[in-house]
Amino acid sequence: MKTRIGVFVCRCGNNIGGVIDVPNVLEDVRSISNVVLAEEFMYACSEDSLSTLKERIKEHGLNRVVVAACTPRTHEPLFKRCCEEAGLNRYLFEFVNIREQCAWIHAHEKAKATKKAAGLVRMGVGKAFLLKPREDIEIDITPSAMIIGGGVSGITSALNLARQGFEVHLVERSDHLGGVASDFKTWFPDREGDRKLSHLVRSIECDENITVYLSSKIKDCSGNLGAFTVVIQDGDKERTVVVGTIVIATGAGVLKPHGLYGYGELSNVMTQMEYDNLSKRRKEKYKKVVMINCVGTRVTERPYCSQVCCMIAIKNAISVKESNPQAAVHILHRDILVYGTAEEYYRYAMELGIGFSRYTIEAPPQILGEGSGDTVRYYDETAGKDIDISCDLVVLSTPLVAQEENESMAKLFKVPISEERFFLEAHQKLRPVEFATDGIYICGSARWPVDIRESIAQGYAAAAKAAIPMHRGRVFFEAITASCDEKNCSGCGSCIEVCPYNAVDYKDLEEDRKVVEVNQVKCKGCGCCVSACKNGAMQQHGFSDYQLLSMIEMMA
Amino acid sequence: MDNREKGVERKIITRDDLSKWLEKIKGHFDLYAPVRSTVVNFGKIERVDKICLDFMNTFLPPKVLFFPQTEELFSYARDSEGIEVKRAEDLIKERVLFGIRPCDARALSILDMVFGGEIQDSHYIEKRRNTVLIGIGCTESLNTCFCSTFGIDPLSGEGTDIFLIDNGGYFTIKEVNTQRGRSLIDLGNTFIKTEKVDHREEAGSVTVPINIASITGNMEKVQEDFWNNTSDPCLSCGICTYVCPTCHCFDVEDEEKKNGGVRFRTWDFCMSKDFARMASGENPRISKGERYRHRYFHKFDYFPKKYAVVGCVGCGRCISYCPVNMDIRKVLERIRENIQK
Amino acid sequence: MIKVMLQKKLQDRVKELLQNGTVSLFIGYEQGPGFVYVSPCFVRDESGAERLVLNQFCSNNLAGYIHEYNAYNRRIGICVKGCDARALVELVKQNQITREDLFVVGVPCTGRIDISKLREEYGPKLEEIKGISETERSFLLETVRGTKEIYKEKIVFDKCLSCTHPEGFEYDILLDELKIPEFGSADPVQKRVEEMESLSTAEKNEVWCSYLSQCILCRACQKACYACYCPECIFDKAYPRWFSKISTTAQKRLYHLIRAYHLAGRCVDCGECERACPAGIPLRLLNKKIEKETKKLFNNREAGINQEGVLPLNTFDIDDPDFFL
Amino acid sequence: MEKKEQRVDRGTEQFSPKILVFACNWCSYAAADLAGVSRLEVPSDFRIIRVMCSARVRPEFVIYAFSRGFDGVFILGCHPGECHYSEGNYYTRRRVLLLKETLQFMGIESERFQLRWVSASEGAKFAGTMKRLIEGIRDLGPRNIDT
Repeated sequence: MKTRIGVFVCRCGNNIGGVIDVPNVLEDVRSISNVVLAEEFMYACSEDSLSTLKERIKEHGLNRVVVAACTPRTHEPLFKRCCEEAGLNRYLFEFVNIREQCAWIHAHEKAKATKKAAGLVRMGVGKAFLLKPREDIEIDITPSAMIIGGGVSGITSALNLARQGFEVHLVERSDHLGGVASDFKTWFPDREGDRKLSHLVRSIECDENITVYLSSKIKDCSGNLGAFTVVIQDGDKERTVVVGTIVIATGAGVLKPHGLYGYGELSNVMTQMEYDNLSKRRKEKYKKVVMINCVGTRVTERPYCSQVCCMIAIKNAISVKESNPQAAVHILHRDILVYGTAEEYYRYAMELGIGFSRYTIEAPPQILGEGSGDTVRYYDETAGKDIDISCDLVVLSTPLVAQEENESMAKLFKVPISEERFFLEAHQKLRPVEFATDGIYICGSARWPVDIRESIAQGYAAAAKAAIPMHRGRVFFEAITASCDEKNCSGCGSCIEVCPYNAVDYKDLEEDRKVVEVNQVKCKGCGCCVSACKNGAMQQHGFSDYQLLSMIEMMA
Repeated sequence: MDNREKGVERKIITRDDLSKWLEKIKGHFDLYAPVRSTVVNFGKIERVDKICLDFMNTFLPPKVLFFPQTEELFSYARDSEGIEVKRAEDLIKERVLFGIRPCDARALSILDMVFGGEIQDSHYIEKRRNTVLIGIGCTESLNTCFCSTFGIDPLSGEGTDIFLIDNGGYFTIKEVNTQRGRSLIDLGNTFIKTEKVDHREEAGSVTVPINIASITGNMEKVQEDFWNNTSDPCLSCGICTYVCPTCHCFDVEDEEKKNGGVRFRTWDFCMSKDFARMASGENPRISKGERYRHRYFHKFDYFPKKYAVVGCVGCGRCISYCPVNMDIRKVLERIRENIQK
Repeated sequence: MIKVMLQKKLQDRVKELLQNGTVSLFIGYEQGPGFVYVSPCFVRDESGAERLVLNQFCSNNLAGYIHEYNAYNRRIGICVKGCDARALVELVKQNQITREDLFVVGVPCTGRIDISKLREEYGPKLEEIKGISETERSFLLETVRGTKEIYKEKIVFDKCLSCTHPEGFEYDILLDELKIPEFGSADPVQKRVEEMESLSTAEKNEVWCSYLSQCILCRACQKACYACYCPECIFDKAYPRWFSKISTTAQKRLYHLIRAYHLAGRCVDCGECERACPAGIPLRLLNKKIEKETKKLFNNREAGINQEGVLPLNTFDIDDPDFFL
Repeated sequence: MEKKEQRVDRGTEQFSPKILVFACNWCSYAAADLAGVSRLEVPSDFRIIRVMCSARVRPEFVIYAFSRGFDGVFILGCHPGECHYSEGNYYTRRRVLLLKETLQFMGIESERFQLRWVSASEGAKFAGTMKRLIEGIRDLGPRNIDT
């Protein structure tokens, strides 16, 4: 059957269309043999474009489809499904990235961007021509989940999954559940705390679907969605469990601002968390409290806003003021970030008489005093002069920071982390609690500093996402595995040596010749073995030598 | 031994004058002559003093100049209107090939039958027509030479336009066979003298002929396993074919470029496993023995049947360059023995 | 005439091996087109054993034939010099043959004669040479014009000057004690590699272009190599077409680069590629360069020396050099 | 039959090299996307081929690309230890290093063939790296493909 390729170029409104001369690209593409149709869409991912696409496939008898639009990392599944709905095997679809990797990065040279886009589409066509139909690889899923981190987010996830009937393994490195939240006296915004947390912890302890591993760490993880093999280490003991999905809820740490504002040197300078913990254990009556926000954050080495500290400061300021209305409470800040309903509490704090003053990063406040701080001096921009506030307590609002273990965890689970060392989800908007790696999910402050409300919401979200494949009971993997052409295999065994998954092994042929065979379930499609094979007997589906060479050839 | 006749009147040119003559020729024609690098080969001459005169024979035969290893046949361009084909430009400027040996001159006449017979191969013919051949006789031979087997006289200029014989300090102009040759001689009039010289008329060492009379026409009688056993040491490389002055098989390949491409023909060799492989994957000559048999049949059976001439000229290149020292003479002898059995 | 005795010994042993069915094929050497030209010889029955010769001209590495004949023969007998045994070690390591399928006859070697060097030393009329014997330092060539003595190190192959044998390789028979010959000078190829390295990139390019201009893509270098055993070579594939016969410098460079790269860690430095090349291209240069780099960068040992170990590109070290990043 | 292609931009007189980039799906391809999302400016002289892991890039691709007249070939992969497939990039590192040396030995500047680690979050690093590497190729000038 003749190969009939249809090419569809998306304008993505002005995103692509504003830089790339789409008709020009189409004109160029039409001259390639086997391209029977080249069309443009305003938004290829819109509902009506997709139905047009389906019609075109049927109408023109297309047996290969190339869509040039955004990045395959987000939209490829959508178009693949669309092809499938039109009766075309999903593997006969090829995605070309002309938005992120062309229009957006080359917006400054439009003519060249157009030329490049045409070239990229050519490459896509070159590969599409050689695509072969495949079926997804099906794997059964173990109906159990592992939650790493026993904070609020992890507990929420664990409870939720357990209540859906899944076996849950909850691993916590400390000796108690609750995480950072257990340090707080009250939670924002309703300022209840303890009670709720102990309720959650009790629920965990009572749930027979949940096994809790305290003082434990993850030592090793292998496998994939459906069957991860995780080794849990508790002191000298090691336990291996097989789970279908994993939720990372390791939370964040709190910055201890040593060297800043006399922290660690002056006895009455502490962090918000330490104050919260202190006030939880005993009633302190401070009369003159100064809080300094943005300590160690929004600075060069930590440029992000931790998002929760302003609210914690306000919460604690209110609780000081409420327990002792005579107390003078001052919050020195750079900007106040209280989004959503928290704004109410900000107003309430002002009504209570809590002072809010802005300081600048160029002239940060100074704490004066020996042994303990008695005065905070800051430069007031409005007044245009230094102002002294006397104090008997200085509370520093420090940001949540990524856990030190994140780097080693990222390596263990093969998931990415951001420059700030927080875990990086698959897509901030489209796949917020998932990783690009199937079967591993993320929630809470491990992803980004969030307050308890969001931690809980994300805990639910991650649980819901993790439950989807487990409810289905089976998962389909993209069949981009490697396989060996027995006829050409020399049996040298290079592929066996390089395979990270032990997926390749010898197989005896009748004619007294040794060749190799790839276990399609174990193979994860990295292609290490393909590059090690000298004569190309080993090939990776969807990334074969022929396909990639054809792309190079189309570019040359 | 001394075979020189005393005092015969001959046209001669001294070594120094030869350079001057060639320099003059170079002014009118593209000049090709043997040049030495890692090996001696025919090359286009930019400087006459680069010409190598003390060579036995070149590594690659002169066929490279008429039937190059890679030759563009045509190029094509595709646009939305259709496909436009452009024939490769052929040699227009006339050229002179200096230093061809008698065996190679015979080989060219064999190639003429192939490319200029029933099917006229314009690429070859054009080049052939525009090339004047200056031959040099062999006063010495290599132990691999066996041209006399095929009735080739190492001191005869058959098939050349001009034929010289190297006499050490000077060259004798033994033959001027064509009008084109005469006009080249005219260019060198001032350098060519007629003198009474001691003239050498025979090769210094005569090449040893082998008896092939009973072979051609009887090849079919050779048993199959003879070929399998004889071909054992063969590595299936392409050396013997590529250095053979009469081998002329080629493959046609397209080099695709953006919206078009070029069609080339390239030398191919019958000892290659893929030589006879068809598009379907079927391969009639899958074993080395079958391929080896084909190679000998082509030269000593198909050729005589079709063109009434053996497709070998006894230049001995395939013997000298074979990495496993296979000897065509030895094989022919064994074939004869096998036929007689 | 120790050599003649060895030759006779070899013939007798091979006769025996074929007679009692130990091997069904024996690969050795026989006389080619002249005394100094030796061809590989395939002996299938006892009567053929008489064709076998053994002298200082027997230079081919016969291990290259094993993959081709392995499938059709129960057990192959093969005659190897110490250096060729390295190829056998590698073939076993690379799973191309099991040691039990081979019957290895080790033959002593005091350096093999490089015909092109001999031609320079002796002159072109090599057919005059009718016999050879040797002393400690020289080869004595018996010619029609009497005996001529030539120092060994002047005419042996470059590779012989730095002879290396595999460690602990078990021969089935040793015709005589295997000794590593010693010569006064070292293998010049190391120096040539260094000379090449010292050139600028443009100069290197120029040198290679001049070499490549002589290359006729006959691929004898590949066919002569013991390590070329893939059922279908990447260069022969029609789909995808990595390589075409179009003889441009670019194609030739691609061919030689890929060939050398595929040999990384597998080249036993038998020099067959260079010996086979009809155009006289110094191919060992490239192989040696790669061997040198794998040694320097990845601490890899030369191929074929020990029977354990993984190819350098099939493994890694977390602390591999990353200066180039 | 082989001519040096004129690839000089008439307007700016700047040489536009032909560069092939292999980027691994998990890190550097995502970084390229991020560079786009962040609207960073990158010179347009390269084309990316997405592979699942940098270890999928067989060295023969690089050699092939050079034989087809590319001026540069870059491979981008995950940082050591961060490979989605645990160890693919370690193999890549070895292969690249050896090939770089071999190319250099055969007269192809090893600077034309580069390996860099770019993680998914390093959009800016992607842009900066590409800019620098492409600049490097521009400085080297076009490759004469018939030599």
